[in-house]
Amino acid sequence: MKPHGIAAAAALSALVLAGCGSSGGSGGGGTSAAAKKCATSIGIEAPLTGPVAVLGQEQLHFAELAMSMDNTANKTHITLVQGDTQLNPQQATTVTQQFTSNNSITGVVGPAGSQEVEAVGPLLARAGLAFISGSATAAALTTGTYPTFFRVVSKDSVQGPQDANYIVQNLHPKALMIVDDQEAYSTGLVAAMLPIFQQAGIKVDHESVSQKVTDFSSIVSKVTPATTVVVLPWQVASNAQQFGRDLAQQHKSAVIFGTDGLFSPGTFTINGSYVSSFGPDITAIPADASIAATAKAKYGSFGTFGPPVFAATHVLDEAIASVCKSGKTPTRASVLAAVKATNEPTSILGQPISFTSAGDLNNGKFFLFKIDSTGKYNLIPS
Amino acid sequence: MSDEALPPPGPEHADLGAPQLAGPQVGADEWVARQAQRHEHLPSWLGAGQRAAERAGWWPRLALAAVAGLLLPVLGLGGFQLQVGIDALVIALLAVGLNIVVGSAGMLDLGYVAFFGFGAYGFALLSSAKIGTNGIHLSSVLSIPVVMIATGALGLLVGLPSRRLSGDYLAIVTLFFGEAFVEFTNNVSPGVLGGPNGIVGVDTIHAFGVQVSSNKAYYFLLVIVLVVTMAVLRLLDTSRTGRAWRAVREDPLAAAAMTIPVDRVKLMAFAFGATVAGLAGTIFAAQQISVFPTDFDTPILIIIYAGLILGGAGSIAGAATGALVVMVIYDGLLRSPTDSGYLFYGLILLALIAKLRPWRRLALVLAVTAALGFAAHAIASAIAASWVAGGPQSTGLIADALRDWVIVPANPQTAGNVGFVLLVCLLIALVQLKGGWRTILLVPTLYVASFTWETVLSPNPSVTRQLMIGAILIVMMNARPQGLLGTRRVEVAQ
Amino acid sequence: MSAPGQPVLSLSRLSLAFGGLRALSELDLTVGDREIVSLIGPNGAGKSTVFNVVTGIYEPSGGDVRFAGQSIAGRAPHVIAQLGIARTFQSLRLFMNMSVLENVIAATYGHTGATPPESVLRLPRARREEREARELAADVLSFFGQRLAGYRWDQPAYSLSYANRRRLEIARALATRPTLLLLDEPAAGMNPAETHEVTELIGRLRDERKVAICVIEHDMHVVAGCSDRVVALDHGVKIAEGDFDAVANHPAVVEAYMGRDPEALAESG
Amino acid sequence: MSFFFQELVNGLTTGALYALVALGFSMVYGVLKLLNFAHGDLYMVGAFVGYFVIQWFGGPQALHIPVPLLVTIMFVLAAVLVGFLGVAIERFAYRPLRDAPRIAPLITAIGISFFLENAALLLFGAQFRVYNTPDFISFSSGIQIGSVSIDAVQIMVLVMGLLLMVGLRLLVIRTRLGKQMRAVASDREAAEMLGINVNFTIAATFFLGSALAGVAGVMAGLLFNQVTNTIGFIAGLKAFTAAVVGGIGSLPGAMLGGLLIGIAESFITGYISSTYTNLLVFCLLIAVMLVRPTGLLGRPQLRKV
Repeated sequence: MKPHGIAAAAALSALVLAGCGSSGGSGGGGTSAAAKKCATSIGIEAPLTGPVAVLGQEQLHFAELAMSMDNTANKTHITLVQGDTQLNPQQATTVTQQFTSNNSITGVVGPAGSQEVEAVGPLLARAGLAFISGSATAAALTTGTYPTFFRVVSKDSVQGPQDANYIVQNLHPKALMIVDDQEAYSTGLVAAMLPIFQQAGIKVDHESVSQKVTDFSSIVSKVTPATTVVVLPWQVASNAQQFGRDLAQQHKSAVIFGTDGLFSPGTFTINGSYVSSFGPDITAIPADASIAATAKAKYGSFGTFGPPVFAATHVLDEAIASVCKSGKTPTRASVLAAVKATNEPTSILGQPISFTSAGDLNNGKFFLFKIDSTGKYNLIPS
Repeated sequence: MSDEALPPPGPEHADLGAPQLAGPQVGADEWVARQAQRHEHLPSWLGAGQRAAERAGWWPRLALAAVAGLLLPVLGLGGFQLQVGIDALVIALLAVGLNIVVGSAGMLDLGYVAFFGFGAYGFALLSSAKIGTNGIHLSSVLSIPVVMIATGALGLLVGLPSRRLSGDYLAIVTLFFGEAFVEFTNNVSPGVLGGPNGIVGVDTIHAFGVQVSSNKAYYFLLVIVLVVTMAVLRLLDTSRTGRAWRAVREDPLAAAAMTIPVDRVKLMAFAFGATVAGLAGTIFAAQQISVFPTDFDTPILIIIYAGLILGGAGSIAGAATGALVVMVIYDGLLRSPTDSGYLFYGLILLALIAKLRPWRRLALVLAVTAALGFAAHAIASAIAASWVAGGPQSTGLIADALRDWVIVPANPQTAGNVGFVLLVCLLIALVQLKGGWRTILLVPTLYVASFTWETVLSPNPSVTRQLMIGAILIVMMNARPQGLLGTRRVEVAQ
Repeated sequence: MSAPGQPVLSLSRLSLAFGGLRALSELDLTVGDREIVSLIGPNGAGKSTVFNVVTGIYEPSGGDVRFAGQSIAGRAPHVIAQLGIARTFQSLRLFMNMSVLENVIAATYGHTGATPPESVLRLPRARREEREARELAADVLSFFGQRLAGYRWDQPAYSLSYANRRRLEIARALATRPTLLLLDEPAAGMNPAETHEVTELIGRLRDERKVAICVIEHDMHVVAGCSDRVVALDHGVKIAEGDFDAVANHPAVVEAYMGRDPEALAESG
Repeated sequence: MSFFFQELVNGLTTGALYALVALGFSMVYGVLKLLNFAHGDLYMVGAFVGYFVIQWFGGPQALHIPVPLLVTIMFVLAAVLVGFLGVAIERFAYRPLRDAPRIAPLITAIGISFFLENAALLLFGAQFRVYNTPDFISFSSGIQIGSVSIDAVQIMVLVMGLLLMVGLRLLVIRTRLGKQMRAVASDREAAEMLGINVNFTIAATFFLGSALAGVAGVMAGLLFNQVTNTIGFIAGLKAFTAAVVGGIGSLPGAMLGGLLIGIAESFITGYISSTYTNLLVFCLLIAVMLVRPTGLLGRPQLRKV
């Protein structure tokens, strides 16, 4: 009892101590010094822990990668501030408050999820902070509601129909199964695809399974012989791999058609599957080879969530650098303006990057791959 | 559950929680003596404070806390801190509500967060464009009470099983209910509930043309709501209703034999708890101007329970304090690497001061640790520069202090991982060992701790955040199982 | 002697069966107004079961329980308690973590009616009831003299000694304003002096609190000392009834204790 | 009809896995009355151990030891390591709380769960580690009845699940340790007075329970091919559910509960819709609990007065 009382008291006073620390801790970063050294910070909002940490960590790694490369290239001193959202809007709100009240932060990468963007959009708009997402694809986000929002990926309302039409025209299924993973990203795509399938008179079996579930045998059993295509608009590639394994194990011949998240050479390797991705296979782009190599060496295998965030971070880096070059100190306003004016002739995504007034990526390309028996991703020329 | 299950009578038994007294003691005198002694084991200033607080009675204390809370923003609490404050206050409100069911009536309700969600969704539906052509934007003076009553009714419904189920069986059923709620909002009628996209564009709290929109406003609102709720619940707790709740917690069968309608009393507890959660939900939805299924998933429930039990289930003040502490640590300090650095080293130091006596030994340990550090650093740098190329990862004062002390290799990740595992093993060993060995082992442990922090923990703030909160929960529960402000209880297996 | 006036409690052909086991069969028993009836019998004779049926914990499988003229068989325990039957438990069942005072006041729930809003706003009715409850508590606690004196009121029940826990249970039972008091082994775990005290206490309860009392007790001194009438049970059947000496010497009773299982007596000392 | 049987097989397999996790959970509960929410994370650790064993012996494509041997090593190593981890946790975090209010260890367990989950994230990273079971246990090694296919791993899970349950039951009923466990479970103080080493017994229980979690983790790895630091949470939840629905503390109950949940899930998915699987399963289980308030095989709490 005796020490315990004290221990508790100790803990509490430690809080106070830390609290005092906080006042000095945050907000510093000195914009005064920035003029000379071009020192400022970028915040990243991603699910760094929790059920989809696999996405968040990959995004973080590529952001760090882009930042270090750009810092050396542009002689800037930009630092990255982590904000863990666990793909949860409430946490995203808290993180966003942390960023907006930290004066040294002049731009934000993320958040990852569309529902998070909806939660934090107003806050960032009020703070005049530019934020660029590498994975929020809901169509509703770029209707002008969030003036400081940008994304380096296309929206569901473009990708969905495009994929659906390809399936209808090239794979001619009589019946197909489409499985969403109960996340905003997935349900959005499904909503965009369904009408087209129904129009084409295809019998659609719409299933839905939580991202956390890894047992698909009972859904796979529902794949009828007539069902020749299974559409998986998922975020977790290894889940799709397991789905494919279950198909094989139950001797089902249906072809998997996946979207962005499934693009993951080495993880998703089901022979004959299709993957439509907003990111290219950066390992196949000569210009990106070095990046890919570095990433692989530093963080191991990666999927399709890293490169877009790399691009997003790069856009912010360049914006800040340009502000510095013009002799001004990077402020939120100036960075925002510079991001709006972004015009990258080329990028890690294998296409030029510039934004519409609503913040969408101009003529965002899609890349469709077919996986062969060796697990290699072959680009299907569109 | 016959006689041997009962705790043995007073003199032998009353030492639960309180320290053993030297010399023979009997009956009441012993109890009285122990009450007096409760203060003596605290440092004088703390003891004095505690005595003063106890003399003051509950409402001056509450009022004082309220004033302090209201003053904080004036003293320049803003932006992020304000947001953390709001989150913390919401959780505190929930913890206080949960305390009715868990603390007073002694039922394990693992579906509580669903009432929070129900309140939030209820408010969102009543104050957004979701229902009807252009929505019903009901005035908050109406919508909030309506939602609260509805949530209370739901509480009654969910409480019904408590008439047949008890203990962990009730817990699991309520847990199912909570999970079912998330599944429901996520999958059922996306047209209205929005599925994973939730409901956006919720009105802020508005009545008679007055809009509560700024975070400061919500902070003040929440402080007031929390304090009022606590006062109300305190008054209720000291009334016949509160006594009935506790009687049912202690022994339902005896309670029934003493004219207490057990089932009705349990249902009341559920209803009151739910109502408070509903209230919290409305404010949450209005402040976030949006609601999503993930806002009401298990992690929130865990935080609420952590707060309640850390503070001391059964004590209203405890519930609120615990929730505030947990949230300030988890949502505030641990989010910033700098602050969590201060927290990390601060906690270690204070734990040492608290646990390590006499002072000579403490000084010795610190000195030896310091020496060890500088020596190790010198040797390492002598062997190869790359071994110390990294430099401390944490920022601010700490970094400067530790520059020539802690070894940080050029590529810290792997070394850090090893250090981390080693640290955990050392800590477990520390618990096992006794006396002198423990003191000796303390030195390397301290150094490894610092090493691990500087190499891997500090550079991965978001992972470290989760690790730290986990560790803090474990340590705090071990230090004070009855919670910060809770009183130790005897538990009779019924 | 016989019960003055019409009986407070009367069990007629009361039966209770757990599956195959017949815990009580065809039991007739009456407790007259302000009468003290003792239930004796070897362990497992069904004495506590009688209490549990009367207080509504078990529902009888046959027969009837009439209290103050109305049938209470199958009523909920708290209703029966409100009608005026209070009890103590063989295995003490206090509200261990509540203070002595709270233990007693909690038992006034059934006779108070302040709704939560009233209590929170401390409206007149709530205030009045609280005041009355405190007075009642002080009254019933004072019944035990120094044993449960004021300075003990704020101690948690678990800090009390066995004897005091038994006293507190009786005090708590009295706070329900009973007309019939069921005491289940009030002297268990007490030393001779305390046991003697209990014997007097039971008498005083009847005289000063004006209640009828039915007491289960193994200690024959207590039984002899306080009973107007003694009823002996064995295997759920009434085997003897009358004043103490008659019952104590009744062959069936002797056989019940001695004959079959000698250790029964040893246990029941 | 074959569809029915296919779904049945799926359900049984998943159920058997749930049951395995639930067994350990229920065991610990039986002795300590402790809801060990960290149980699922022990399962996660077990799965990682299995993964690293595969890597150690050359990875799924290029194994340089026979598969049966590999699998055995995986199970044994996982069981032992996780078992000791469990013992350490008990000593470190739970023992000091033995006489604390029952709800205090709950928070400690949650703290441990946080800690393990994120320690794994720190040490092993977030990306999914893939077993690639089919590369060394081919589907053809399974059985094919009509259009119903049961692969080797599924069979193994079912069989081992049963064996372990029977084994445990025997251990609890027959062996000395089992007797001590039951003694401690029914009344710790009394057991101590009878000279039973309570600490040892509890430690042993934790070892067995955690070892089971470790084995279940390897199973999951073989069955679902992938491991990450977050698989523990769901598993823990299912274990808790299965254990309580089956009648907490009862080993056959845990088994039954696990199978029930597994089959319910697969049939609801198969015949109604995967969208509502969880929702309906929860409703079903609530119904079960209302009908049998102490679980399927749980002894009704007798209320002696």
